[in-house]
Amino acid sequence: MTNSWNDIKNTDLVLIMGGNAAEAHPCGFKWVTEAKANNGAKLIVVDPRFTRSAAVADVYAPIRPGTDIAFLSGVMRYLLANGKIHREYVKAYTNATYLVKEGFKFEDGLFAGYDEAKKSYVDRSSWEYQFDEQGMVKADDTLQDRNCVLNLLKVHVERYTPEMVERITGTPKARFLQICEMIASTSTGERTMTSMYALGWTQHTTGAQNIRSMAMIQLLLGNMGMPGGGVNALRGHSNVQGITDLALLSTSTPGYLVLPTEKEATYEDYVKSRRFKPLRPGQTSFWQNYEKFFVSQQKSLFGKAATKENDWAYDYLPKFDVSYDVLKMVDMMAAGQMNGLFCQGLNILMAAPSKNKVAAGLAKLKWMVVIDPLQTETARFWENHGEFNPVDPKAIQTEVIQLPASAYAEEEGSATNSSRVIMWHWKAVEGPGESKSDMEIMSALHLRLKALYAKNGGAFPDPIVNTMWDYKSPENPDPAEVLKDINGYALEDIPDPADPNKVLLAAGKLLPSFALMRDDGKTSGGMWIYTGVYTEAGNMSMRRDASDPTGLGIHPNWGFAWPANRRVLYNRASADPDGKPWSQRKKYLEWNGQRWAGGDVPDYGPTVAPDKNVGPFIMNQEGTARLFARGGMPDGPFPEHYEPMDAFVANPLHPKVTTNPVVRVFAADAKSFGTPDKFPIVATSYRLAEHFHYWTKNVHNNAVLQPEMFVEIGERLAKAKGIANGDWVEVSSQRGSIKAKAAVTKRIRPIMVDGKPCDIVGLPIHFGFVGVTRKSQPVNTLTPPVGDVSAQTPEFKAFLVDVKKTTPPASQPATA
Amino acid sequence: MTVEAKPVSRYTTAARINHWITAISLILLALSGLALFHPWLFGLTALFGGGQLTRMLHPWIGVVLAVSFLGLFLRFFTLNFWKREDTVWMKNLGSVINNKEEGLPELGKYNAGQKLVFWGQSILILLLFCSGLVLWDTYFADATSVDQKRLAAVVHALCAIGAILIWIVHVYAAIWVKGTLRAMTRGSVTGGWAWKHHRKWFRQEVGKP
Amino acid sequence: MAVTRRQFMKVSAAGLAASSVGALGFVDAGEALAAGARPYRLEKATETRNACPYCAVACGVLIYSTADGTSKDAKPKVVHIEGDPDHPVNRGTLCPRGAASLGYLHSANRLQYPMHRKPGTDKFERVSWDFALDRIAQLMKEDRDKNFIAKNRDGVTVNRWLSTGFFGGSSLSNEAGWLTYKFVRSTGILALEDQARI
Amino acid sequence: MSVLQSLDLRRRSASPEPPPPAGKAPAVEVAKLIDVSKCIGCKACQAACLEWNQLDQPIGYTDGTYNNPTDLTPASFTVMRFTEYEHGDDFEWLIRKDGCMHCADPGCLKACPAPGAIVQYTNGIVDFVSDNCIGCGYCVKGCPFNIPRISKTDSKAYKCTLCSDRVVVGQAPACAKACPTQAIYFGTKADMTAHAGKRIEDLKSRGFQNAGLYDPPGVGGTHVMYVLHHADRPSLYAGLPDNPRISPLVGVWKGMLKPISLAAIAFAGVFGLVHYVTRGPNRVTEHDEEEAAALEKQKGA
Repeated sequence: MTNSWNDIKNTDLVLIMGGNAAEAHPCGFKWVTEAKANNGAKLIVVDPRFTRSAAVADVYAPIRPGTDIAFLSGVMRYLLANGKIHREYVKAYTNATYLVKEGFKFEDGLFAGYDEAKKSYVDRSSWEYQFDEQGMVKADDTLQDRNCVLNLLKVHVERYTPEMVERITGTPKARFLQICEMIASTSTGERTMTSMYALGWTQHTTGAQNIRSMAMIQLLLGNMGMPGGGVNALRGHSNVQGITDLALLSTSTPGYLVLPTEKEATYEDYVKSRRFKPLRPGQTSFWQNYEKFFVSQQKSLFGKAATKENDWAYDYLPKFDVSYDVLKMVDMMAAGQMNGLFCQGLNILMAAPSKNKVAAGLAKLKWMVVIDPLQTETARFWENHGEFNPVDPKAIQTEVIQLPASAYAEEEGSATNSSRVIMWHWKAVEGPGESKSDMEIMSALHLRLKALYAKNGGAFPDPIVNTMWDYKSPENPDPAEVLKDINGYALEDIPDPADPNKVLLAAGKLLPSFALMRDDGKTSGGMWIYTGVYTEAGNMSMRRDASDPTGLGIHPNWGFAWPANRRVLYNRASADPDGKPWSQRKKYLEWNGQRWAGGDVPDYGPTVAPDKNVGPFIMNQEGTARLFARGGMPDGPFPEHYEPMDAFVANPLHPKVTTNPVVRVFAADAKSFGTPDKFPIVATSYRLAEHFHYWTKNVHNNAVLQPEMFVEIGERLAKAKGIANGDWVEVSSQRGSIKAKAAVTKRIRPIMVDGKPCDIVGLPIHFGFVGVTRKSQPVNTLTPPVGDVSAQTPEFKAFLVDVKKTTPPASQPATA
Repeated sequence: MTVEAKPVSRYTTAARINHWITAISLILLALSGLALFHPWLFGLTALFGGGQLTRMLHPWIGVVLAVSFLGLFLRFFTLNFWKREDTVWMKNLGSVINNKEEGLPELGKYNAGQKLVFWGQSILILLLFCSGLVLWDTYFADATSVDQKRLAAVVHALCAIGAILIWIVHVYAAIWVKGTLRAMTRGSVTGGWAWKHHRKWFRQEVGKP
Repeated sequence: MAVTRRQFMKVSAAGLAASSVGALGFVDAGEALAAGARPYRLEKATETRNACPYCAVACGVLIYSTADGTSKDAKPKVVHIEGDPDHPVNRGTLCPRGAASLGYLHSANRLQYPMHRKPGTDKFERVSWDFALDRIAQLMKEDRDKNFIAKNRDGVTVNRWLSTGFFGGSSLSNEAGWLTYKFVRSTGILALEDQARI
Repeated sequence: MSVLQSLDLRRRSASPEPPPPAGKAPAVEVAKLIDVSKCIGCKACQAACLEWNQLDQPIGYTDGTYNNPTDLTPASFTVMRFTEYEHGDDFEWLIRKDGCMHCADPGCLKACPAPGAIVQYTNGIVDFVSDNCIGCGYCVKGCPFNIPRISKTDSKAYKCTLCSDRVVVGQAPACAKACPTQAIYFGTKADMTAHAGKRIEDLKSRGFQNAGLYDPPGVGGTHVMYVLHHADRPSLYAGLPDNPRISPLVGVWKGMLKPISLAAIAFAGVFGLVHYVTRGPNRVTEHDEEEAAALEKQKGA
């Protein structure tokens, strides 16, 4: 979230699209109801299904799964065509005026530089600004140049007329225009719109571009950095934010640093492309500090073994050739290229697409370790559960070790919520039986492996034996001590750069801010963005002062928000270039002559005066936000509508390039995609309010509230297929088939797509063959093994299926 | 010394057992039913071991009554058909009540009052049984709608009161008309009693071998 | 942090704070209990502040635990979980998952002991922690020593281990996450993922 | 002690009216306000209710709707009822939390024959006291909202208690506390009515011209009230009664029938007594015996 849960109460308009906040995040959705009840806000819900969020919406629009970019590009076209953009904001705070290289073009569904053979934009050189002699970006403040970003954008979205939007998305034109008008009403500084999305946007081959589209709309409207504005990702797991920050991700290191690639043979290779010099005069370009963050992290990881001489133990880090993300891992397992696997609280058999492929992969492993508080399908993938998991245990040679982990109530520590607020939780009781905390388990494994390597040697033992684990009790470290390790220390006295005789921070002290991090080995810090969470003043994540002096829902002394306890990102943009709030109604930060004043920590130099013309988007080299993404996205600097891999129609915009041209399809999966002649129905998967992923199917009362798998089918389709409510139906895709009970509903409304009726079915993801709910074949049996081109998030939200009436599963009675 | 007639057999042992089962269950039903009918009488549940047991036992006793009464009904219904003399008897009911029985027609085994008791209880017990089933939630809660149950409750209560009133008449008559009770205890009545109250029947009985 | 039991009456509605509901106030529980038909069942419970384990709203929860019986060494047990009314995001509210989260802690499907499934068998067998941990360390070392890639085809030092993967949890604490990162990355595993993408 | 937290009795089933508590301020009535227009049907209230009351509701099956459990049960004091309401091009998903309404004039209490099995506190809460319940199911017949359920295991009636145990110590009912969107409010009835007014104003401004408060006068008002977008048609919401009142049959049954019946029985008894005293027993005379003997002789001869 760029803003926070509480901040939603400040909004005037909520757009829930690509998510279902009421259902997946009811307590966060509270702030939508607050905005509605106390701020007169309106709620728009755009979703293939009339969801529980839609139940309390002012306006609902149906949409075909996987067509959000078409809808959002249509909104951009509407805003640009009708002059409904926040012109001053757009000019000052985005790259709208910047000139793009002449060679940039978009034709027949492809941007410049596409390599057909490699299925990739190998040459992205034209996706770049024009630079002057000083290396600064050229701009046209009059917005007349046809190559300026705003004009290129206008041309790009021109094709997304309301008629075209209706043709692609199935959203009735009148409803679409009504929504455009409502969105346009927030293009003044007086009113803001907030966008709430989740997996409904990310789980597509165009996932990242879905979100970019919304970010662009919010920039055009001037809603970024504003109270009640922003683009707000509603994250899933309780600490998925923290774990993402901590980079349990194949190509990252903590704090949004990146692992080196094998093209970066030396440390110098690695850092030279990450010095991020400003591209406009006087800009902050905060990533210039990259090296400080990286070196401090290496000191936390490897301690004294990381020295200037060995390039801060650069070679201790693995270098990647390709991304070893979830989909790649599953593909490798299925190809027999993996021997061992750990599943720590992640039920991969349910969570990755194409369950049959995952199961085949698990069966090819030599060993698997499952660390979990609960029984999972993954741990028991080898167990025969009749029709629900028809396997022969004798044929599966995988050795499986299950380690019992304790749960949240049985351990203490911090977690980071979707608003980026780090909060401490305290232990209530001991875990059951012999369960141990994840910290204890990780410590035990590390220390045993370390001892083996120390004693017997082996392949490159250095990083293992040198990993810092000097906690007071290494077998079971105190969480507070580990949080301090993440926060970072001054390893030596840190001199004041302005006065070498002055010491800013004495050796051994906790760092109060990442501003003190150094690239000379004088500081440690596992993750720079969390620095400040544990200072000499104490553990900030334990703070429980709920006061909110401004009434804007900032709660500055509750926990600690990264970075630097900032609650709304880009908040400098809430004031105009002169430092005055865009409107008194939306006052958040203002320049008081000496400094930036307000209830939040400025996302900006706190004493940098407005006349310095420093842009509010300080992480970017330009200081402005990017309507044009430069080379940052693999599938183009502007979003473009591509059909899901299971394409229901040929792309109406460019039938020759129907699906995303840079999508990664593994050789083994070439035949894994369905076509509408065999699978004429569009399916989407989703979550229910009553369940959380694959956990709560183990919880009695949640099973009471939703006991059994079903498939939501619109009345038109049900009638055509002779399916009545409660009938058993078989849902099949190119990847496999499952059985589910029919839930015939008016909430999936018939739509027309490119001149043909489009039926949609919805499948909840929660049910499996382990748990106290009724057994079911996992829904991911049906989903395609392909991911977003940017983030490799699987395309769970749009795929093709067929449904037909069938008999109940053998071991399940037809009715109660 | 007056000459006394031999006692006349009025009820077989089986009939008497049948009657007394019916009588006892009816009394128990009345007590338990009234206990649940009016809060003043809730204390009667103590006789049955408390409210829960009262609630549980009442319908089962009802089943006993229904079966038992069916026995009585089959035994006696042919004797309870209405006759012309019953109409005459009814017209002289005032005299009957005033113990002035001169000039009444000779009667068979039952007089009109007894017949009315018989048919009244037959109808009411049938209604009580049916409405009781509707109210017997332990087994039949889902068989009927709440509105049907409400109607059944009213019918059950009304019929029960009717049955209790008839029962009072029945019992009082047995107390009032001396010599009656022994028909149900010893199974026989005196000849005089038979002569006085059911002369036609007496004539038939005397004529038997 | 266990704090003493405290009674509150925050309906938690920001808009309703000024109404008399907020003034319901505290009450002498003893008196109330004497009068009440139903005893308030958290009277002797210990309250611990925690966060709901499920989604990233991270609602504050109050975990009520109590020792069974009066024995001093009886193991405390969680008896109830409710929203933390002081928490600025959830204000004491919980969704159906959070409200029922006691059932997660007490689920019959909680793992209690290390278990081992030998290849080709159809059951898990209970093993000791020492057996399990040693076995895992041994399996890791065998595979790593055999398949570790120190240099790629171009001779660049890459120091990676690709034949073992690690799916990390996304409901771990940050501290557990950092230890996981340290443990996994130090081995050279590149295939390290969590729930963020899926 | 706050007056809201009073558990003084106003009424007790099958019992005379208790006297007003001496020396105490008049009770303030509480109410739960369910704002249907804010309800997202997430069932947090159901979960919180199951948890707080430690109910053991068995796991069922899906019936192809979101209604689970499909009905109230002895172990589910509240359920969400989902209605798909299509009108013209528009569609609404009406979601109503069903459960005890805590009527000011409770039909269950009126019907209950067991003294003290159902009580009404002065704050308006209608509560079932299991110890006194005999499981007769009369409350089911008395209730105009079809709420109480009889347990098959212990044959006692169960329904929402409005968390009287929480209210008495100053806490909101579990459902109200949990409700993520504050579609469930709890407070004094006066405050809840006033708050409903504001909500109705907001709904009218959003085009729901018939928005209104459901506090049906037929049962004397309720201590659980609804804000409805279509207050002109409560029955749209999964059959919420348009004009609930205690069934006239129950009125007859639990009203005049009781005194009339007892009077009739008493009258019959008294009549018999008077008759016996004034008219005396009907005895067989010696003459009758002689006649009988004569006849016997004649026949026997």
